[in-house]
Amino acid sequence: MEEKRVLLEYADQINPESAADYIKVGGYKGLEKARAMQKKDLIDEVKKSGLRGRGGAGFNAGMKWSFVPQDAPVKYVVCNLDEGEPGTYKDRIICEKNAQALLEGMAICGAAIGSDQGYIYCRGEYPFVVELLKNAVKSAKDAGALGDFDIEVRMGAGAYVCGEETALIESIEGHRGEPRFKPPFPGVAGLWAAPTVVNNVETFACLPYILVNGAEWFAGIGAAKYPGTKVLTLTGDINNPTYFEVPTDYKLRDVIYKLGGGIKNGKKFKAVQVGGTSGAFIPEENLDTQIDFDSMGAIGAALGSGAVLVLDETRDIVDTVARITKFFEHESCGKCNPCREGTFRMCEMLHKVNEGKASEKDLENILRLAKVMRKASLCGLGQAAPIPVESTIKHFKYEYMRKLV
Amino acid sequence: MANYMDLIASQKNTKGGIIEAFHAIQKEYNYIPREALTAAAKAFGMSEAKAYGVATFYSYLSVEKRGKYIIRMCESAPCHVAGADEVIKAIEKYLGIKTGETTADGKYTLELTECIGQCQATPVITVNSEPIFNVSPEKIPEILSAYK
Amino acid sequence: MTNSINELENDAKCIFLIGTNTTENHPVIGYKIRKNVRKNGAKLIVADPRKIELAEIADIYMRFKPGTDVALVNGMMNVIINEGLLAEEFIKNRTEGYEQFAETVQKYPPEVAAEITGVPAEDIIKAARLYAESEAAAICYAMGVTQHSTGTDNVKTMCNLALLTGNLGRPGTGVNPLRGQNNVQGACDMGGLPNVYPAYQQVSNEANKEKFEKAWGVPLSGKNGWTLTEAIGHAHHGELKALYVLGENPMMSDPDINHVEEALKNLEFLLVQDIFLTETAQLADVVLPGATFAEKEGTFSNTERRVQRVRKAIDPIGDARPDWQIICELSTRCGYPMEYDSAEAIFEEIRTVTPSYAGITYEKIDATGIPWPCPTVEHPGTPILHSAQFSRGLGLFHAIDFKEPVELPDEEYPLILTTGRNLFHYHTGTMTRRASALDEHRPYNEVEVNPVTAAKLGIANGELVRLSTRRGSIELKAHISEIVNEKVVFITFHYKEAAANVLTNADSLDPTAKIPEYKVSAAKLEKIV
Amino acid sequence: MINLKINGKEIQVPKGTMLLEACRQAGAELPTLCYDEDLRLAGSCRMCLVEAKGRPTLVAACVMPAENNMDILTESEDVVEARKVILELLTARHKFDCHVCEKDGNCKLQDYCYKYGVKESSFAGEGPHFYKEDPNPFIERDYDKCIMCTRCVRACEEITGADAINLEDRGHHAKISTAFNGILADSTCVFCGQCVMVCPVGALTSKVSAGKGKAAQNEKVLTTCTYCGTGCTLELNVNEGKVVGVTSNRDRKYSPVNKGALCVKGRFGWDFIHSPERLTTPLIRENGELRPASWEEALSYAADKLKGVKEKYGPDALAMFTSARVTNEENYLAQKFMRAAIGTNNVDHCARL
Repeated sequence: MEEKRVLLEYADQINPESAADYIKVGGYKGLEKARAMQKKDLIDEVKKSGLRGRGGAGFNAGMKWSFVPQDAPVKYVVCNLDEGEPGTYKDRIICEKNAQALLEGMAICGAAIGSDQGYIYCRGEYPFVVELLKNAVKSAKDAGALGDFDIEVRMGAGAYVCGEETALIESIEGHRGEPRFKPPFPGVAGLWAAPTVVNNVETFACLPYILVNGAEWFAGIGAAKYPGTKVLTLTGDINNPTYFEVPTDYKLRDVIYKLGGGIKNGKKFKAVQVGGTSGAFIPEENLDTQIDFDSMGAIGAALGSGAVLVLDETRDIVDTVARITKFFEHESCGKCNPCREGTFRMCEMLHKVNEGKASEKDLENILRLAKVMRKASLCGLGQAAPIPVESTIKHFKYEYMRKLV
Repeated sequence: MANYMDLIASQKNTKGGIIEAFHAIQKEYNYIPREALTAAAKAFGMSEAKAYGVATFYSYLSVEKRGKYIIRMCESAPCHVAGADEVIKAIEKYLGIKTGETTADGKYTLELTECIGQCQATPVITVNSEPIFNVSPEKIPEILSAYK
Repeated sequence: MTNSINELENDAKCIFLIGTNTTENHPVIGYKIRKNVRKNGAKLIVADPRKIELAEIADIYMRFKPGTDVALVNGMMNVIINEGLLAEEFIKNRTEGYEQFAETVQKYPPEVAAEITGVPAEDIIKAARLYAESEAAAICYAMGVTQHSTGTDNVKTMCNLALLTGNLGRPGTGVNPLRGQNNVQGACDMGGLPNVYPAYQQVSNEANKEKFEKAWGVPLSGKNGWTLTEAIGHAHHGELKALYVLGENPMMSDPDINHVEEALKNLEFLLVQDIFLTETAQLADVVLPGATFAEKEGTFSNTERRVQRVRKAIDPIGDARPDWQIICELSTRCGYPMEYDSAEAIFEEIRTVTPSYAGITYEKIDATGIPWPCPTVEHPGTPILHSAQFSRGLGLFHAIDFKEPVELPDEEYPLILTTGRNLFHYHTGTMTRRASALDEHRPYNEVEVNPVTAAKLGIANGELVRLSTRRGSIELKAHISEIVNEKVVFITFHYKEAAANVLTNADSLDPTAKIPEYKVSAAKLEKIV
Repeated sequence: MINLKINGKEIQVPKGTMLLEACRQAGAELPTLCYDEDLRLAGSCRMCLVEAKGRPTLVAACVMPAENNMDILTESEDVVEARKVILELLTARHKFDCHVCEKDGNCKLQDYCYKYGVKESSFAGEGPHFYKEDPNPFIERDYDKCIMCTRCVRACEEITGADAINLEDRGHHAKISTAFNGILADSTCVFCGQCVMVCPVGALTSKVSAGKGKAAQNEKVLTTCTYCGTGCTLELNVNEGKVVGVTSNRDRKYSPVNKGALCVKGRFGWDFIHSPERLTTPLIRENGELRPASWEEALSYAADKLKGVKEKYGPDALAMFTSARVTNEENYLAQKFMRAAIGTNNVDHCARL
């Protein structure tokens, strides 16, 4: 099987900052078309394409836009470029290869909801992407490609939780990046309490192509319920640790063995974690699953950010998960009790297991805590933090058992 | 060195832009001096306590003086499985400091970071946000000696 | 207050603070004003010689020269009239005296007011517009307005401003004096004044006199008595022979303490009833131990006229007694028997002679206090005065010209001394200086002095300095701060060790209210060598 | 109106009603730590979680508006388990010294641990340790007891507007702090103690009351503050016949002016009541010195003197300064005394001073 490049079709062939380059390969035609449409028709078109958020929740983009009250005087389009999931860098790649498509996508969203102000919130780890995007915005503005639509680029400062849309909004407002409770959802009261659409880079970048080629074209690519392509980033014990754009009906096994070139150093496969550090660990037996949102959901995993971390047979699962719990302990914002204290204690207990000091009782406590974190945390961070723990205890329990006292 | 008041003033019209102001201050000073934080808080109509809360929330902002070169070692899972632990030890040994510390000469500060999104070339470190790919314990002396 | 406190949090769209350092002297009201500004976006105008805390969040801050209140507000009203921002209907229907008033105000274009007050004309214009154009604007003031030789004029000027813009009788408006003491409102309501019986019934009115003679069963004097400041003067001159002081401390609170001391020592008999051996009690012939608010039943009336319960929590300390019991005992021994079973029994009598309190009972205010007037038991009380008409019918404009304070700085005493309170102490410090935490936190007096003035005098922050006026001098620490300008110094009057009223002037009284000009004395500051 | 089911009971609430209130109306009182009706919602303690059938996660009732057809369970197995785990997480870091804690018996953490049978934490481990002495005479800050409900931060910001404290750091390192984690005296704190008022545990307590009586043992007497003219309602806390502290009643009905908010004087300035300098007996000047006297002696002596002056010089040679600090009843009697008993209108008080 081959890649299917939509977003990355002209990767390395055009200057991503240059609106002129982008226009040469057909750019900004989608926006032109969008602006000629009635808002409702535009939203319907996007709905019809079946485009779903390429971030965490996989929500239908057009549907999300339709919740925005049309009569609000001020509305915002916010791009989430805070891809903090370890092992993920696809949004960076999209920006580095095709930044103008992102800008065009945001402007299309602006046209749909009636907003003339966009924000891109770029993670602090990517200062060079911030520069690139600022140049790209200038180029597009100078070329008149964006019309009245303005885009401001803001830089985060090292907080994974800001990938959560309401935390991201808080951060743009200059606050601590603590998630808000929902409702109200950003579509109703988001940035500076105005209706706000937050989508990630990949979602926005799909829009020009949907507009140009039509909703049906897009809906026909990949999995029916989660159509389009997905950019994946492969890391870990894999021969080709790089990025790929694939249709969403691609199978996990093919990602690893075809595109990824199989396990490094001729070793055997042990597990793969998809969707970044908050994803579930998937054993060999589930490798024939399609990568689309729903298929992954069916095996208790998630496509998430599209990060694919492959572990070979020699890897110590408990050690890896212990490290992952440290990540969440470090990145919890501290607002809600289950996450602030839970990530801390989870990390403590996992390290206890990893150091061979834990008992079966501890393992019970770990599962008890995991369940409550998943059900009781305020935002997705705390809800997802225990997933790697639970999924590995489910699929690789023997690795834990052998470390108990 | 740019005056922090000017740096703050340059962001004054950025709505809610105190974090942008902090970035601008840090770019010059490598940390946020107390007076600068107080001035930024005032400029953005925020209490000093709240501005301090913001500055201490984000890993990349610091209210404590740091070295000229801030070395960050990524320790997220992809780098972890690629041997980040060994690299950290090598850096600590080379600089003679522990993670979180600054060398006595004020030149280097060593911090850990979560994923910096350069996972095509693990393990990765950054020096003043510039990523350096595929590092290994053996390469550390050569890499760091370039930062004088 | 014509209006209620909570309107400052919820209803006022613009608040004009003049001569009130609200966050320190009425902290809880200060919170409410700040909340209204921050949360509801209410506009705030602060006029004060000191750059007080609330000036930080004010839309307009006017640092005016102490004692120039009339000129400042006349300047604002000049703008309001000339820009047509006045409430014509309101003036027509509900006021009188406008013509003459307007004529006087014409003498104060903003440029002239600026010249007198030191506030830039554009700020006066902006403040005038902001106040006049707001849907509901409230004026709040405190002793900064009243403690002047022109105190009465100042207050009338505030009333003029409210009348001119129709900012009376509606929620969020009003002329609102913030009273400095827990029951200063009640003491006035109860007739603790030389010219009125309870509920402000003039003693000089024959009908009133008859009413009270009937109620109290004795003939009464129809002659106005002396005010406190007058009484001190009469003691000095020997016309006052005996003084009964209940819970007051003129040796700290009255102007020119040395003068007060001479006066009190000149008395044949001084009786003091208090909870501590105050500076005044130390001069007494007899001292009677009274009870604190924790040790007795009763009511206080707050600055918004709300009558609220005071409840006994503990028995009086030692042999101390509730003050009402002491007065009864004394009266009985003086040949006029007073017998009440309880504070409530007294209140029941108050109701019969005090129309504004007639409808209030202990039962009704058991949970929530009631703002008077409350004429009948069915009446819910009156949070907002003057909604339909003024007590005199039509609201009266007063034509008021600016007058300079009595004692102006000169070569020898080049600074203006102004006095007041800080957050941590209360009045003469009788209670707060003996409250362990408060006194630990703020144990000594300080003089606030501008950095420029301090530099000129070679004074360092925290240095002990001498502050003098024509009356005397005190030594205290310098606190260098831009809260005051170069020409003004500020001290509090809480500290007996460096008592502010050693310095103040007993001769600069307001002719009507007899209030001393605490806010303006000519002073000099010296380094102690 | 919204129709929903709570614990099987059909109820109707106006649109916009939060589940917390809806549950209350249905007779189910939910536990809360971060919720405070006067402060903006946080939704962070997660104690008021309820199960909304059909939803994958539990919902925090304080921040979730009631929706039509919701089917809510307030004490389901999952809900109770979540509350227990949260309590165990909090107790894992909480310094337990209830026996000497000022809040003993009046502590929400204690109450909920009791209610949910949390005896010890399954998650007890290391720290964090945040205690740092704050040298001020008013407020004890023991963040080793803090449960991070942030009510203090919100009260400081929203009630008082002092903005002295906020959060520092993040995750489990997060703590309540002034700018640069300094002391309150160096911050914008005005020591109003609103933070003490809203703290549900023993993290913030009054230093003035320390050791004088545990909150739960004190009798509370509702009264009116003795300081400025605002007329704030407060509660004198009485223990063994002594005033040992001041708290406030936050019900508008009982605290119409201040709704519980006080200033530093009202909340912490009460111990003059028991000052050793209090006058406890009448005094009479004899040979230039004041000496103790009985009431009978002092009153008779004073009355004789007053009568003597009146007889000799007439009633207008007498005057009285009544007080802006005593009660209405006392002021009434004072002026009545001067007018009726003495026969002069020479009565005034310090209204002007």
